[in-house]
Parts: sequence; structure tokens; C-alpha cells
Amino acid sequence: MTILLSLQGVSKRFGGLQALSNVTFDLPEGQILGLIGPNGAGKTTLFNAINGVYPPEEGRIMFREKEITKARPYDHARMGMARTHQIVQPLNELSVRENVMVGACFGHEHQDLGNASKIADEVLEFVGLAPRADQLAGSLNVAQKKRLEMARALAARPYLLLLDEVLAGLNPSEIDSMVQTVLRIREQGITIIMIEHVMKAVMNVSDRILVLDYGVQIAEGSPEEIAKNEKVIEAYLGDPKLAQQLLEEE
Amino acid sequence: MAILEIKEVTSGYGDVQILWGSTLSLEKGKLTCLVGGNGVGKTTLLRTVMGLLRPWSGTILFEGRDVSKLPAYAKADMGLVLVPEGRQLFTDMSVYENLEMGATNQRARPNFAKNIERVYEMFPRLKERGGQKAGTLSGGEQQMLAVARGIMADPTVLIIDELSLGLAPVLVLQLFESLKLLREEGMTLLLVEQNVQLALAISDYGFVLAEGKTELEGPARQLIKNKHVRAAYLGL
Amino acid sequence: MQQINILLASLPDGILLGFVYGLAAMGLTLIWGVMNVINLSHGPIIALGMFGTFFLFTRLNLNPYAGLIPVAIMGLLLGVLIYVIAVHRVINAPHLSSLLATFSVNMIIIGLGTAVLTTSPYNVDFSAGSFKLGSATLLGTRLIAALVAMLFTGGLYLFLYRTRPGKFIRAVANNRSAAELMGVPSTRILALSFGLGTMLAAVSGALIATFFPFNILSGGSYELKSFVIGVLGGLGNPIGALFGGLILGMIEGIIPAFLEQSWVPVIEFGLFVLILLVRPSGLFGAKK
Amino acid sequence: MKLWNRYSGLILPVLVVAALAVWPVITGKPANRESAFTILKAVALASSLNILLGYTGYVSFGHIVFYGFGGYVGIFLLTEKGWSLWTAILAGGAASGILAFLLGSAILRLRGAYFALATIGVNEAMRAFINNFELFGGPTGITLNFSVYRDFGGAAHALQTSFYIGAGLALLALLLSYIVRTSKFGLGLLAIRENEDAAEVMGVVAPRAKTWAYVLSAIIPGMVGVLFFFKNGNVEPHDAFPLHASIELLVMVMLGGQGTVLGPILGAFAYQGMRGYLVTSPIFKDIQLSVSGALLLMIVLFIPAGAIGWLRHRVPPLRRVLA
Amino acid sequence: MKRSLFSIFTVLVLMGLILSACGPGATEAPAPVEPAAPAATEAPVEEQPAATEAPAMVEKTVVIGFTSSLTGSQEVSSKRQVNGLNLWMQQVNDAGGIKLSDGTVVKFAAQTYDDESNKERVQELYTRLITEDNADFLISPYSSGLTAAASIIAEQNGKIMITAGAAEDDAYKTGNTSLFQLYTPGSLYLISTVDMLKTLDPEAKVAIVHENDKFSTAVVEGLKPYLESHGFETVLEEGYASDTADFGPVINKIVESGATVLLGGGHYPDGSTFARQLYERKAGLKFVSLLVAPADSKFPELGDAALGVATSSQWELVATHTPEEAAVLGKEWYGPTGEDFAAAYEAMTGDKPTYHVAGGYTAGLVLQKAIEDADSIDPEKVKAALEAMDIFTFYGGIKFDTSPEAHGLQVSHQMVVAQWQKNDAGELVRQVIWPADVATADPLYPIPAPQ
Repeated sequence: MTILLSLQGVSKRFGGLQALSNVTFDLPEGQILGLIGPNGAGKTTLFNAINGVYPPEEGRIMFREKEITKARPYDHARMGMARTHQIVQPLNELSVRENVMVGACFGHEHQDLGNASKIADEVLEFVGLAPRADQLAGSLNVAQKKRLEMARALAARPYLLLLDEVLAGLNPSEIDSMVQTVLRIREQGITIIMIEHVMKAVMNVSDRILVLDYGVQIAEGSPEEIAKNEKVIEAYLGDPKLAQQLLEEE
Repeated sequence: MAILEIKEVTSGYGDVQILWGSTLSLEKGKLTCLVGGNGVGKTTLLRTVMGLLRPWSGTILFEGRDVSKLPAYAKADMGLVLVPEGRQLFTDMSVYENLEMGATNQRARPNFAKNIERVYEMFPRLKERGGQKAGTLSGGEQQMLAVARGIMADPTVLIIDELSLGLAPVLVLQLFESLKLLREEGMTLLLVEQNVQLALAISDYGFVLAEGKTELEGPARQLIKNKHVRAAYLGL
Repeated sequence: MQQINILLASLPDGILLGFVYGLAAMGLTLIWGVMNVINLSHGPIIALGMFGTFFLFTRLNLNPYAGLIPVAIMGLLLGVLIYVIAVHRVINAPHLSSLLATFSVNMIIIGLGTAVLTTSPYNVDFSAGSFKLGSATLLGTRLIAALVAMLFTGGLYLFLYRTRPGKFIRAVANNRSAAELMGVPSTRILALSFGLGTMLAAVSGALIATFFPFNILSGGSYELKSFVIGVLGGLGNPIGALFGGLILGMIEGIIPAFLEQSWVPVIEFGLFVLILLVRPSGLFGAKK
Repeated sequence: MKLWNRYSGLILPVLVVAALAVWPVITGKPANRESAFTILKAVALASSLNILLGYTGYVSFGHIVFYGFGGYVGIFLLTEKGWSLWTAILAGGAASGILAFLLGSAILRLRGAYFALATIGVNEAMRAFINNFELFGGPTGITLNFSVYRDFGGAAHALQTSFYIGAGLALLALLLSYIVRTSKFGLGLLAIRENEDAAEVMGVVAPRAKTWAYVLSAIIPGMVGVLFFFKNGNVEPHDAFPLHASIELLVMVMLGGQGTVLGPILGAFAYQGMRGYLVTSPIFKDIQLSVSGALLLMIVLFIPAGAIGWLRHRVPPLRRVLA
Repeated sequence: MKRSLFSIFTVLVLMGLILSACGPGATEAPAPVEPAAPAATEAPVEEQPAATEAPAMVEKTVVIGFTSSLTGSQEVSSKRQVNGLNLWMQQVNDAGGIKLSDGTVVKFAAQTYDDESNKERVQELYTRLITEDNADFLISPYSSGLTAAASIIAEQNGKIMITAGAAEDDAYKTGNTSLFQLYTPGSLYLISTVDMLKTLDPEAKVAIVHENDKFSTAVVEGLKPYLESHGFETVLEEGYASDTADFGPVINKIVESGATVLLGGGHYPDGSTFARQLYERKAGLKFVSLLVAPADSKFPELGDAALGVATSSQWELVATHTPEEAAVLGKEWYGPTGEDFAAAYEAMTGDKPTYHVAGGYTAGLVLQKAIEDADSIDPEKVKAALEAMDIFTFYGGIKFDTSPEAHGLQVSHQMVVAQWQKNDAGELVRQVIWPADVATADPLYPIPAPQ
């Protein structure tokens, strides 16, 4: 099993805040890694560190056996990494198709405009945005913008896909269909790290789960192991006893 | 008696509609919570209620009066106060100045001395750090300050957006305890929370928002048992 | 040795002038700090301040320093008017919109100003004496102007940190929607801030009029200087602007000792670009 | 049909520029030729600026620096080194391109208003420098001898030739604008304009793309500078780097609609037409500056997307034609 | 409701303030030249009034085209030049025009546009003047740079352009044949001043401090060799940026250099600022001559700072040239006397004429003379008449260089040196102090030290 991505002792500070401390893991090719933790735990910061938006101060990041710790985001993209954003970042004044074409044109396959347009149409079909291809991206609703983010990332045909809360804000049936989409992406051989709050989904699709709290990696393991982990339950799932206690006071 | 009523409100940014008919009402002196996934429009709804965004249609009644078109600052004067998501502190100003700013509105000014005492009692840490710039506080302290600033406004209705965001459980517990205290003093509270379990646990009544519309409502204890809520938001 | 003499003679003067430059820049940087608008009508407003002094002095025989008060009030009101008419609608639009909106105000003032006042220079024939300090001759008008600039800076500081409207301005600058939620009528505060910015510009113009002849176009070079100073002191930092002004004043005093005076603008603007590149937050701002 | 689809966005701009170039020839009036030259010059400059402003989203308040610098270099080579007009024009374009390349790698790191301020600083520093630069004549500038016009068969023919070159440069500018707009490189620029960080995450090498956009937007102004000063007969620092002309260019781009091929062309047309009218109008000529200012304010406040942007927004079917 | 009332109130108050501030200023603006203003009584033309002419005469209106700077930096000087030209035109038309031998009566009309003091449009506007408005003759815009651009258009259309307010030499040395310059060329501006210094104080140490612009630099380039050849020591040469407001450091340099005489300056804004600070800083110079600024009638607004400041002037009302001078020089006298010109101008505008006004007026006068001499309005004939012209007017001598290297350059006209002095009533007046034969006062040398 080849290791696609490897983090060794990655740390990141913002002013006085230790956003990430000593995060270390290996991600084998073809797997889905779930990344969970409370808001503010540093999950998105970890994504930003992995794809070069905020390079870490300490530690090393290896991607496809090359060190990419200090590389810029576009270097990552060209090497075959793509991501979606938790807070959607559509290119508002461009059409949906053009948005996706940017992904195809500047990702690691570096397609020309003609091919990019074809890829864009395929990918839009895949994520279900085909009917809106000619609309301006700014006119989509939030859920559609999330899918647009996904389509842009997929159009780059990456080796590694970083999904930041793609399920957030979706209703259960949409979640189901999105989960299916994610699984189909994996079938194409794309490795995925996903940040997710929807526990059921993340437990179902992930091969492994990594839990962050205050920038510290508090647990890593199979979904089953994580579900039983006391620290995880306390830090993330909310202390059931606490809830109980409040209820009883009523 | 409903002190704040939101009826079929639609709104959005520019051409993009986010709210597709949200309805909500708060009982005086009760703690109500509003839950829903990310991006369903909770924050948009609050911004609309507060007057930072104009409602496209629908009405907002506060104490029986139509306040749909009033600007935010006028609402603060009436006692409708929001503790916004992400704290929105005046980071370049001192802790004390932030509290002063909280007491900007007409109602709160005469009660400044009384309120600041109450706030310092509730959050002694803030008293210690009065002269410090708000931007240099830790996350938990900032959240305390945000709530404290809201209390300084002497609200009749206090709306809190994402209280527990990024806070350690022990701090969350402490803040939630403070809310209960406020409710006992007669304040009406609306809590918008991602921590659904906890929110429903301490609330009297709850609303569930999805796709910009009110999907479900009911007493909090019923909601927590509702299959759909459990599946969608509690992952159980 | 000659150079040292020239330097010693020129430096005190440059510093005095620096205070007034700083005052002009303070207006620009205050507006930027509160609403992220670069006011391109800054120059003509400085020029209007100059004319304010001129007319009060020549028509009403008002002492130029007593004239500062009506000029300040006019500057404030004019700023509020400009804000309401030209700026408010573009306050949340991309930078280009607010830049062009204030530039069109610039065009309107210059156009009307030229039609009414012509571009011939005006001179306020007023002197407050002078005295020797070593080899330097210090002019009374500049000493008083520096003093007034310091008073205004102090006043602005007290206003921003000790009064309720001042705190409102800081709060709006810091976080507009939060301030609105606290009950701060942000539109009024923005208009007030813009008014204060133009007031400072008008006052600096009124002071400059006591020592330099001027015409309706004269504000332009002070506007450019204000950009330089604003960046030196950190855009959005009114107090930093005073220090930026002092630095610029000193540069203007020092360079001619070593180079022809015509090189001053080359160095000034070169430095401006350099500071933007190296420390865009200014010499006194926190490094981002 | 396919060809139509592919080049439909080019048709209107080319028609407008061609009409401008042909109008004086048909009417045979030199006054029309001069008016058309002023507009074509504005078209070339505004279309060039649009590559940076409209496509890349960087607001330059000192774009005229490339016009002045290129113009100076070209005129210097023409008078002092005896280069021909053609090579001088090319050299002027190249000089501006190189200047943009050197500047670009530095100041394009700045964003928003900081970039705008830096461009003002660059323009003013350059003007002050040229004013002291003896090689380029310092404050006196460079005056052309009438003998240079002799190669063109006298001043009358030289002005005619200048007009055709001007029309050619305008056409070149609009073709460049169109090619950039419809290329992969242009797509990258648009992505940068919309969201530079997101564009980088998608693989757009923003620093490089921005620098090249800057270079492309500088070359034609440099060439136009050489042509204009050649036609004018002299160049001095005061005329080569007028800050207000930079702002007028912004106004033109904004008036027509930034980020479109046709917008800056129509904007240049409308703006120069309006100014030309106001300057010569008996009613407005004394306060023409104020009237222009008031009109500009109306546009900024009420149709900030410019004419083309407004049309595209209101009438979506026109989008294909109004590229 | 309260807020909108408040804002309406604000607007009203503000408008009142602006109006009250602008009100006095409005009366400051130079009175517009009314075309219908009463005719000047002194007609410069000898011809009989048109009404008594034979019925066979044909009236022909000649269009004079020019641009002026209604806005921008050259506005004031440009307007004065235009006023002078308008005065001439009014006088010649009221006197019935120019009667040619073929019975044609030539009258004049002006066609003009605003060039905004800016080269952008000058060529376009001059082309329009020539081809659309059918201008027969052209007058230059104000300033050398604008004239250089306009001259190309004149040249290519074969139109004669009389230049006033375009002193710099370059434009006449580019090989064109259509320009005719009235002003003394820039390179000779300070020649008379040096001549005068030679008699007053041959030991003077000179500081040359000038605006770093086209015109002033050209003047200085002409001055330097002349100073050297007359044995003066130049202790400082310095250029300053055009928008310089603080001359403190420059003045310190002058003082430090040990200079006793200052020659230089540039235009009005910097010149008046410079003069004022020289006074305030007690620079202690024996003699100061600045370009342009002291020639303006507003200069005494500087008060005592104006005292003793000299300038090179193209023409001075107090030392206007006379037919007697012409007779001495053996030149043909033409046109009105200076007194008549000044009286007519004052009747028209209420102002005393400056050399800009005289320049504009003389531009018309020279054209009139050329048409009379040519007895035709054919451009080639008029051009030949201009090239042959060697006359003397109240403005001074007029003769143009006809060599191909410097065609059209003024070779006859001479500058006078004028200095602000106090009269018996203690008022500041501009006296001519050089050349001695036209001087109205002795030079004030050295300038008295400030109190």
C-alpha cells in the first residue's frame, strides 16, 4: 500500500494561539480519512497547512514522496491535490461551467480550454449541476455552491481530494446522495480526507478517522474505535452526562 | 405571550435568496433554541431579525410592534439584542470599552453601573482584564465578553448565535448556567446552537430550520426525542 | 561642513512643517481607518480650507487662527454632505467605486473652484514674526501652526478615546455591524467620521494658507503628501499620521542639503512605494 | 455557425474600431481624423488597462506611467539614436513591458487600495525622476525636429500615417484584450479577480499570471506613447505622466463595463465624446470639469457595472455578443 | 422623519456657508469680456469708416482661431492674452476693418476652445479650428509646450500662427516655417538683467535657483554662458520641483553659498512663495530677480516681501515704447501708443494691462500690419509680409528670424527689467530700471533689509 500523504509533527501558530500541535499521520492511497473535532479544533487549519494556504512552522508534509511543506497552494494543485472550502468560495461573476473549467485547466492535468469544457460538463453532470452550467456561480444557493466546490475540485482529476464539510446544511436525503457521490469518487481511485460533522455519514464512509481537539490529535483509528473512545466522546460528541444533568435539573 | 414573532420572513444577499419563509415566536421569559445544519440560514435569519439585512417579505413583531423595517441600532434601543456569531468583539478596544459599547442604547445607559456589577459577578475574569485589548483574550474569555456585552445592553430579548462554538465543555457548561440565571431574572432568550443536544437539553422550546424554512417546532424535550431530529442532527 | 549648516538650519523648519503635513494626512487616514475609503477629494478640501482662511481674513478681517473655528465647522459640514451624497451608496462596494466617487467630488470642486476663483494664486498677507534659533530662522506662523496641529491631534485623541461619539467611531471602524447591533447608528457615525476627516484637511489647509500662497489646485500636492504620510504612519492610524508627517517634514529638510531640491519628490515617492512593499501597515503599525 | 459562436464577442468591438478608423477617411475631414485619433488612443489605453483592471481585478491609478515611460524611450531612440518610427514604437512597447515586469513582481503583492496607492507612487516617482534625468532632457524634455516628418512626406502625411498607426494600435489592443479574455490564461486572470486565494488553491499560479497580465497591459500604452509624442512633436515630464489621465482611463473602463472586451471601447468612445462635447459646448465649457464630475458620480452611484455590465445583467441573451 | 429633517437642515446650512464663502470670490473673477462693450475711441487704423466706402466693396470676415486655457494651470495668463487679442479685434472691427486695394474690407472674428492647459486635445482642437471652423490665421495657445504641439498642425495645414506666450526657443528650431514669435526667446530672458548687474555690481556672486520645468530651465541655459562671459561667479545652481511650497532649505543653501544676487524663479505660484519666504527668512540678498511672478499685478499682495523683487518683463506699461524710440532706431512705428492701448483695455475690463495682454494685442496688431503690407489675405503673401516685417510698436520691436534653422524666432524685441519699488505714497509700484533709456526709476540696489 503506497502512502500518498504523510504528515510528521506538523505545528502551526496564529499569534498566541497554537492552532495545530504536532499532527502526524500517514494516508495510504485510495482511502477515505475522516477528520472530526469540535468547531475551532483546527480541522480547517490542518487543511490549510496541507495544501499550502498557511504553511506550518514546524513539521514536514510529504505528498507522493515529495516534500511540499513550504510549497504554495498552486504547487499543490499542480501536483494533484484539490480541495473544497467550508465557507464556499465561488468565482461569482463567472458561470458555473467556467468555475469548473478553472479547476480542469489549472489542476495537475493542465487541460486546454476545449477539453476543460468537456470535463466540466461531465463533472457537472456527476454532481448534478448540469442544468445550471450557464448560470453565474453567484446566483446559486448555498447547497449548490457546495456542489460547485466539489465539481471544481473533481475537474482537476486530483490524486488527493480534501473535502471540508460538504455535507453541512444538506437534508438527510441529500446527505445520502452526497455520500454516494463521495464513495463513487473513491471508486475512481481518488484518495479523500473529509472534515465532517454529520457523524453517521462520516462513520459510514471513512476507512479511518482522525480526531482533533484544540489542534491536538486526540485519537486516530477505525470508526468503531473512535466511537468508543472516551476522550472523543467527551471532547466532541458532547458529554452525555452533562446533557443528562441539565435535563434533570428541570 | 409571544414577545418576538417572526412570520414567513424571506431574505437573502443581493440576488441570492437564503430564507424561504421562516417562522418563529418567542414566549416571554422562556429559553428557546433554534437549530439546524450549517448554511440553512440561521445566521441570515438573525441578521434579518436584527435589521442588518432587510426582509424581502414577511413581518417581524417585537412586543406586538412591527419592527421589520427598523435599523439594527433602533432595535437595540428597544431591548432586542444579539450576541453575534464569531463574537464580533471590538478587538482594538479594551474589555471595559467593549462593555461600555454594549451599554450604548438608550435603555441601558442609566443602568450601566448596575449591569456592569452583574456582569463582573457573572464573569470575574472580565473584571481582572478590564484594561486589556479584547483581541488579546483567549477564545473562552472572548465568548464571555461577547455574552457580557450583550447583557450590558439590558435586553428584554437576548439572542445568542453559536454560544458553544469552539469552547471547551466545561466553559460551555458555565455559560449555559449563566443563561439559566438570566432566564430566571425574567430575560427572554433565543439560543442558536450547533450543539443540538446540549441546546435542546436546556431549552424550553425549539425550532428546527432547514433550507431557509422552519421545518419543525415543539417543546425541546419532544424535539430531542423526535426521530428526524435525532437522525439528522444528533447522528444517532 | 556647509551641508551640516544647511541641515541644522533646515531641519527645525521641516519638523514644524511636518506637524501640519501630519494634520492633513490625519484626515485622510482617519477616513480610511473607519470606512476603508481613500478620499480622493482630500486635496480640493485642503484648498477650500485655504480659501476659507483667505476670505475670513480679507473680507471679515478675522485673525487666521480665530478663523480656524468657522473653517473647521465648514469642513465638518462639507464632509458630512460629501458622505451623504457621494460616499454612502458605495461604502460597501469594491474600492474602485469609492475611489471614483470621491474623485468625481474632486472634479466637481476643482471645476467650480476654477470657474469662481480662477487658478490665480491667493496670498494671506499675515505674519506672526520670526526668530533665530542657532542658524535656523523659525517663522511664527509655522510655530503656531505646529502648535495648532498638536492641539488638534491631542483633541482628536481625547475625542476618540474619551467621548462617547469618539468611541462610537472607533467601534464602527473596528466592527461596523457589531456596533450597529449595540445600538450605534452607524450611518451617522460614518458621516461624522468623514466630516472629521475633511475637517482636519480643511484646518490643515487653513494653516498652510498662513505661510504659503495658494490656488484652487494647491491641495493636490498635499493630497499626495498625505498618501505618503498615511502609509508611513500606517493607514488608518491617525496618531501615526502625525509621526509620518514629521518624518516627511524632516526628509524635506534633509535632502536639499545633499541633493538638488528637485530630487525631493523622487525620494519621497520612491520611499512611499518602498514602505508599501516592505511594511504596508506603516512604520508604527503592527506587522501583519 | 460554429465560427459565429467562437468569434461573436469580437464582432462588435472590431466594428466599432473599424468604424472609427474609416469615418475620417470617408468624410475626408481632418478634424474628424483628429477626433477619431483621440478616441482611438483612448480605446487602446482603456482596453489595455482593462486587462489588468477588468480581467485581473487590480485597480491601477498610475497606468499612464507606461504610456509616458514607453513614449520617452521611443522618442529618445527616435531623436538621439536615429531609429525609425516603427522600431521606436516597438522599443517603447518593449520598454514599458519590461518596466511592468520589474514593477509587477514587486507591487502586485499588494492588494486592493494598497496596490492602487503604490501605482500612484510609481507614477509620481517616475515623473519626478524623469524631470531630473538629463539623458531624457530633464525638465525640457525632448523636442522633435520637423525633419523626422520628412520621411513620411511632410507633417501632413506624418499625421495621416500616425492616425493609421493609431487605428492599428487600437485594433491590436482590442485583439489582445479579446485573446486574453477567451484564453486559458484569461480564465486564470478572471479566477484571480473573483477570488485570488481560491484561484491559487485551484492551481492558478497567481503571481506569475498577474505579472504577465501587468506586462500585457503595459506594452500597448508604451507604443501609444511613442506615437502620440511623435505626433505632438515633443515630450516633457509634465505631459508624459499626468495622474488625472490615469484616472480618466479608469473612468472609461468603468463607464463601458470592466471585464468585457467591448466595455472599455464604448467607455472610451463615450467619455472622449462627452469631454469633446463639453469642452466645445458654449453652455458647459466653463464648468465642463464639474459637469463631467457630476456625470461620473451618477454612473458610479447608479450603474457601477458600466453600460455593458448593466446590459449583460438585464438582458442575459446579449451576453454572447457583449463579451 | 427627524433624521431626514436634520439632513435637509444640514444641507441648507452648508449651502449657505458655501455660497457666503464663494460670494465675495465671484466678484474677484476677472470681468468677462463683453463682445458688445462700447467701442474704444482710439481706432488704430487710419482707414475711413466703412460706411463712407464705395458700394462696390466686399466685406470678408477673417476667422482667427486659437485655444485658450479656461481651466488648468495656465488659466490666468492665457485669459489675459485672450483679452488683449479681443481688444484688438474689437478695435479693428469697430474702425471698419482693413480696407484692401481690391475693395475687400477685412473684418475679424474669433473662434476659440478650451485646451485645459493640457496637450491631450490641442492638436485635435487646432485641426478642428482649421478644417471645421475655417480659421484663416492662428494665434498660439499660452505656453511653450502647448504651442509646440499646435505648431505641427499649423505647419501641416500651411496656416500662419502668431505665437504669444510661447517664449521657449525649441519650437522655432524644429524646421517649421509657419510660426512667428512675438516674445523675446527664453534663452535671452535674463540678458538685460545681467547687463544691468554688470553696471551695478560686477563683483556680485550669483545664485541661480529655478523651477525645474521646461521654460525656466531653458531660460537658465541661456543665462549661464552669458553670466560667465561677463565674469560673474555662479556660486549655486539649483532646480526645485514645480509644486515646491517650502523654500526654507533652498534659502538656507543660498545663504550658505554666500550669494549676493539671486536669479531664477519659474511661474507665479512658486515665484510668489519664494519671494515671500526670502523676505520672511531675511535672506539678506542684494538683488533678486524672479521669472514671471513679479510681473503679475497680484504680486504686491505679498506686501513688503515684494519690495525690491525684480523681473524680466516683455513689456511694462510704465515704460511703454514710444514713436520717438522708433525714430531714434530708424524703424517704422505702427499701432496705438501704449497709453491709448492701456486706456482702452482699462475701459474694457477695468484692469491695467500686463505683458500677457500686450502680447495678445500685439499678436493681432502684427497680423493686421502683415495683411495691410501684403494687401491680401492670401497666406503666402501674408507670410512674406511677416518675414519682411521690421516695425516698432508700443510693445517694442518686431522682427522675425528668417533663417531655416530658427525660422520665426523673435530677434528685435527686448526685455525690460522691472522692479517693485515704493512710491512717495508708500505704495508698491513696478518701476522699469533697465535699459537706462526707458527706465522710470533707479534700481533699488541693494534691496533694503527687512525690519
